Amino acid sequence: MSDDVTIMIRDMAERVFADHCDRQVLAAAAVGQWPGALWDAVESTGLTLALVSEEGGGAALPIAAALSLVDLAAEYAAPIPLAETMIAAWLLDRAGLPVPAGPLTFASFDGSADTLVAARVPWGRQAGIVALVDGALLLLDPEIADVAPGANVAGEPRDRVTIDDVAVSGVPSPITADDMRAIGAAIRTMQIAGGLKRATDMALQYAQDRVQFGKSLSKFQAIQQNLAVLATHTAVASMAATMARAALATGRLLPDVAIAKARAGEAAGAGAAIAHQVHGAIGFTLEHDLQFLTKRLWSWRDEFGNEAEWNLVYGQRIARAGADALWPAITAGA
Amino acid sequence: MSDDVTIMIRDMAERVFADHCDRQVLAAAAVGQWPGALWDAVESTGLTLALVSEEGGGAALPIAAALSLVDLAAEYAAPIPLAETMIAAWLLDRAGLPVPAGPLTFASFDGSADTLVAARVPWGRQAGIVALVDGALLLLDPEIADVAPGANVAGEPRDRVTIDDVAVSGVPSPITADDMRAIGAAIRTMQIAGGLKRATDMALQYAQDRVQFGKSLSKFQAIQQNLAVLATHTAVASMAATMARAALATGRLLPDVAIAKARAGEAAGAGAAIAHQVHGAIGFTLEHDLQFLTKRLWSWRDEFGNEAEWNLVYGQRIARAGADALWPAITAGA
Amino acid sequence: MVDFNFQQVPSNDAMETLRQEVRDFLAVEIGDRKPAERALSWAGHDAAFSRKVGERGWLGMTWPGRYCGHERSALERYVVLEEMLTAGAPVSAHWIADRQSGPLILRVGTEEQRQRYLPGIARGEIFFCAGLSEPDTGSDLASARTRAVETDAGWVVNGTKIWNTNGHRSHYMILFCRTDAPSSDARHSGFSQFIVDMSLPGIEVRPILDMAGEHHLNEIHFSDALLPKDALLGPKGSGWQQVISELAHERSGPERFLSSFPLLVELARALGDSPSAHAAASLGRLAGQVAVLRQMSLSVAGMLQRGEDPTVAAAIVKDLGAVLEQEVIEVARLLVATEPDLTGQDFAASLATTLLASPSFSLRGGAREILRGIIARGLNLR
Amino acid sequence: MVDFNFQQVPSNDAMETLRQEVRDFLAVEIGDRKPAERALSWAGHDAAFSRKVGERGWLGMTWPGRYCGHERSALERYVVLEEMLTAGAPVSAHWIADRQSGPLILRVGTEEQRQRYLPGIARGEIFFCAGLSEPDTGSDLASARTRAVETDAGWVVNGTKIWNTNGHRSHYMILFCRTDAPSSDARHSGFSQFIVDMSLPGIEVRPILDMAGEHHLNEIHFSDALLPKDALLGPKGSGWQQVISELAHERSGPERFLSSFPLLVELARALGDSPSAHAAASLGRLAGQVAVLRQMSLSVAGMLQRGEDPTVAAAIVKDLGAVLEQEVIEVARLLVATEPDLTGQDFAASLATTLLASPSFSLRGGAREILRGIIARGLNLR
Repeated sequence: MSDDVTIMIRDMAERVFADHCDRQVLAAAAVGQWPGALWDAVESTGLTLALVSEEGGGAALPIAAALSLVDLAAEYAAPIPLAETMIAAWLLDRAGLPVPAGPLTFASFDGSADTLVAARVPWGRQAGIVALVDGALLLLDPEIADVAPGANVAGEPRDRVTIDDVAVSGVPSPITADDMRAIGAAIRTMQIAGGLKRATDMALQYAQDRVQFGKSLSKFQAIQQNLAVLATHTAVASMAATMARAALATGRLLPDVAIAKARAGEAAGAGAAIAHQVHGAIGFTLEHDLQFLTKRLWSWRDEFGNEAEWNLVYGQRIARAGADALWPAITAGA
Repeated sequence: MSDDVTIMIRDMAERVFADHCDRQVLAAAAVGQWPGALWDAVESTGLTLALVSEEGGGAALPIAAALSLVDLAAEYAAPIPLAETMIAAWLLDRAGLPVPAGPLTFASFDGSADTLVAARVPWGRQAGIVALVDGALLLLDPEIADVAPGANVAGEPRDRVTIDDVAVSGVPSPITADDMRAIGAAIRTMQIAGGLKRATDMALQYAQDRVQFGKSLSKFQAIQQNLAVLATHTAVASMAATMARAALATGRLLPDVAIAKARAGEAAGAGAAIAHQVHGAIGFTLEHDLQFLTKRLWSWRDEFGNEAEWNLVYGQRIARAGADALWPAITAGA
Repeated sequence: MVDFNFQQVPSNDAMETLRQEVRDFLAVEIGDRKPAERALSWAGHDAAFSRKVGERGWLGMTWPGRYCGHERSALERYVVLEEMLTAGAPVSAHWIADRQSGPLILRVGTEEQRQRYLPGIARGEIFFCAGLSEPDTGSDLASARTRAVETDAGWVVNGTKIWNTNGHRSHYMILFCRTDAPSSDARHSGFSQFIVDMSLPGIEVRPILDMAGEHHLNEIHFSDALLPKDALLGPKGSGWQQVISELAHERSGPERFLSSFPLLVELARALGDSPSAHAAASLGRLAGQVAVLRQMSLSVAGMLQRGEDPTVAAAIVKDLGAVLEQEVIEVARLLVATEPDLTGQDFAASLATTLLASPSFSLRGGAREILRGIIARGLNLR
Repeated sequence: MVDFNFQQVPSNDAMETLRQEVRDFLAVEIGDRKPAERALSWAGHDAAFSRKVGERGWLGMTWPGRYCGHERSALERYVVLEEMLTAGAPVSAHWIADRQSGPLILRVGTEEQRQRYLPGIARGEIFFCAGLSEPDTGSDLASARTRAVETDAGWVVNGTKIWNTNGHRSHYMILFCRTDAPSSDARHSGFSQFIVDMSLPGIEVRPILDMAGEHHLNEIHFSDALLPKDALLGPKGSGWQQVISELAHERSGPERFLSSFPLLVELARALGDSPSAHAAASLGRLAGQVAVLRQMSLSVAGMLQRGEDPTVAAAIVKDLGAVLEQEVIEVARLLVATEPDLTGQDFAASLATTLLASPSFSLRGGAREILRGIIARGLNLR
């Protein structure tokens, strides 16, 4: 049943992305323009509330099915906070808070008693911010937030948000700051899988279309071997995304999210490099679509923790458990 | 002039190695048999004393020329302590001590006041040991040394030597224990270069001779690309060996020996893996000569410090000097 | 379009109960094995151990009960395999029979052949080897020249096989050879396979020592060896198809990425419970690679269970696995500054054993270029 | 047999004095450049800077004095290049003229051409670009279709060049194009090169923005552009040989492994003077790779100085260099947990700039497979 739901919502979403994520929209978004038409189309499908309970006004879809949209949006490099909105709405709903319309994002705030800061908040300037402050969860009043715009190398907004501590109060949060970071890592893992899949498809297509020395690039053994390795990275990222989705669904985030983000992050860099190698000079230009994907891969692999951070988290767990617990830990997913 | 000397002594040595380093000799040595005929033939050329002064009975050859024999011996996997003997003789001579006939080796001893130990001494059981003990250099009396035999994975003797501290006395040493380790690292670097060169030659020959799917292996693009990478590793190791030789010649061991051993060590493992890949199953057998070389490469890269150790030595130097001194340090070789 | 469809395979109670049984069994049977022995991985040969595994019902696990199989799922079989491999159990004696020969006989053998061989395999009493490669074939199996000629008395075999594992201690061989000349348009035609009793006259087994000096491999010469008529396995001329589908199975198991797992365990032991951040992250990285690859490999087992073609997915697992197995060695040796030493302490000995086996990691199941060629074919590039 | 003959090139007083002069000059001229600007490496364009470099005598360094060259050695020139590159100096304006176009004119140009162009190049006043690739050529330059037809008035050029660097801010182009049909047995025949005044009518320069959004590249259209008779460079029909020998030179310089050196400096700065053991070892590893590769690259310069053919050795340096340039990024980003950010702090901005340039590292001077093919040819494999 869950598979049917997945296919249905993916079809629905894919039509919207295919209609709206053209080169012009992506190029404009990369220099800071909000893709309003795309957002409106996505929101009108109701998919942004897929994880929200029916009482909360949502579709209450199974997590694994709903989050399969995250990969898909990444395949189209959709420049909107779809994953962030789905997660933020889910957090609000689980905490018993109402879910507003419009784009949402989430962030954990840190700092002194006076001033709390969240760095590199995705779409902090456009989205309602579901904030974790001192163990409390709340939807931030935009009036009290000071937003300094920033961006990742793909031009996706990553803003610095500052608030006055005394001004906020929320409900006790069911999740911790560590959980929030792991949830962020999980969605970036899924995005990497989607981005790599599309970059691989593009490289395959290019190699088949492009003729050199009288034959298609794809007929050169060295290129075939490179493409096989690229596909292998994509397969790893895809498996990692599946693991990350399953971890969100069970609610037991570690260790699988740590494993998944680290593996996907490594695949992202290696895969992006091969995709560019296969494309040659054309892939290096602003007018080619490959750069929309590879810049995102280079950003996503570092956001919410790079490979070193998550490898360390997992490595310390298994070191503490001891050598003879290593294999049991792997089979238990613990 | 130095080039002429190099060519002359290499020719002389190569005849000896070619005559004596056959499969039987190498196989017997790998299970602990001393290749007496090979040793005698090498010693009779006088090359073991190449670095000893004329007053000391040696040939007083330039260091770079004399040590070019180290690579060459490694190409033939010559199972004798030629490099160790040359260096040990040179150490004795520089310290004003007489140089005995027969194989020599060198080791730095450590331990408590009562018992001093040197682990994994090359050919400790067969060779006279030039020992560094408490800042003093001496030729160890074999009567007072307790030798526990050991071996590296190529079957080259690496013995544990224990002595009674009070029983020894020597002359003040011109070199420290750190120097001795760096000298050892330098000769292993040269050996790696020679071993990789021969392994590469063997892979090239095999790829040209072996026919599959109706054509020579060397005509498959994927194999060509692998062989190109193998040759590249060999070129790096060869450059590293040249740097190590130059460092011994100037007497300024660091940082070049640290750089060279680390680079050669990395090339050794990567190169050995490709040589085996190209050879396929045949290279995995005891009756094929490739294993004489690859087992040595796997041993030599770890002896006298692996890549991690020497990278750390160099890295700490440049970190202490600061970012803006990085490039000046590289151009000054400092 | 790239779509390899690796699905996560959830575990179930049957699998986890079985897992615990295997662990308990191994604790008793090989609890005292040293790390260097465990590092031999599936090269460790112990006929008595194999019989005990058979007694427990862990051979021929998926086969029908009428052949003394145990009618369990491919995933339960997977559990047994991975537990054996990660513990470094000596599975070599029964390995080929259980993994390749038995399933092949079950699929294409006559009823009489099934009755004759499968029960013994499932009991861990009959061991098989394979006769595929020849001195001049390399990866090009279709150039094999060993030939079986049909006579009134039976099949007369002449030729030489090489890189045969365990021929000197196996009861039977599945022999791949020519029975007809290739047709002009298909050089893959004209091959057949036979079940060869290794005790027959005219079969000479000569040892090939591997670079560690161990005897696992052989060169096997057939000189007018006479096989009975009923030695033919499956229809005459179907040898190529049999081997190709067998190779796909051979590439899919957990043995394709777990060869150096015992060394990883020793690495964790050597690092202790509070390693440096770098050592911990390196350990986490390797263990994470194992964890993801295991999911992918389980997914392949799931495809087999559903009767899907796992060729490309299996090649991906194998290619990644060979890289990982190699990487474990390189990471381990730099984190623990110990020279590899066959007669040394646990870590040094485990490192040396794994290192000397390492060239075989990228050989077994196909050289790297071949595997990547299979993946490329799955991408419709060739 | 493998024998690449990389020899160590000892430094000398002239080189070290010169090195200090260059460092003093750069401290004054670009001392205040930010890390992100330095990370642009040889893509940084600054015509005023280039003129100052010319004034110092550091362009056309090896050329004869009669063309305003400075008659210095290839190794002294190497010193200037490596100092400029590691400091992240903006060398782009004069780069191609000094490295490719000038030496080519010196080698094959007429005396009049030499007199007309070389002094201006050496003064840092005349900038060149190159017209090689075409939309359909890729690595297969011999499929170029741009054509120059000889008429009484001169050469009439039609066609399109792509991936041209700096065409929009260069005075001249060295244009590679067809002047005759290929002979039936040699598709490399029938090409010639021309010196093209970029201000002539019929030449349209259209920008191509790179993925960082910067304008360095162009597509250039020739529509009946009329070149004077004396624009022909070297004998008609010798274009292919000219380009091939030029490409060998182009692969040999320190720009082939130093592109990400400015990021390595920022990495060292970010790590400080007492990094963790892992960070120190990683830094030492990268710096050691630079040090060895520099020796190899210097060795290639020595071959050039002695008039030897450096093709294979240069391909090795370039292949290793492209890997190293990429590796610096990957190591740096994991040691300093900072997201790449074009508008961020020094390290983050340097990382972002280098990252966005990184796909070009394995393009410039030949794709990886091509380089490895050249090495394979040097090994007599093809």
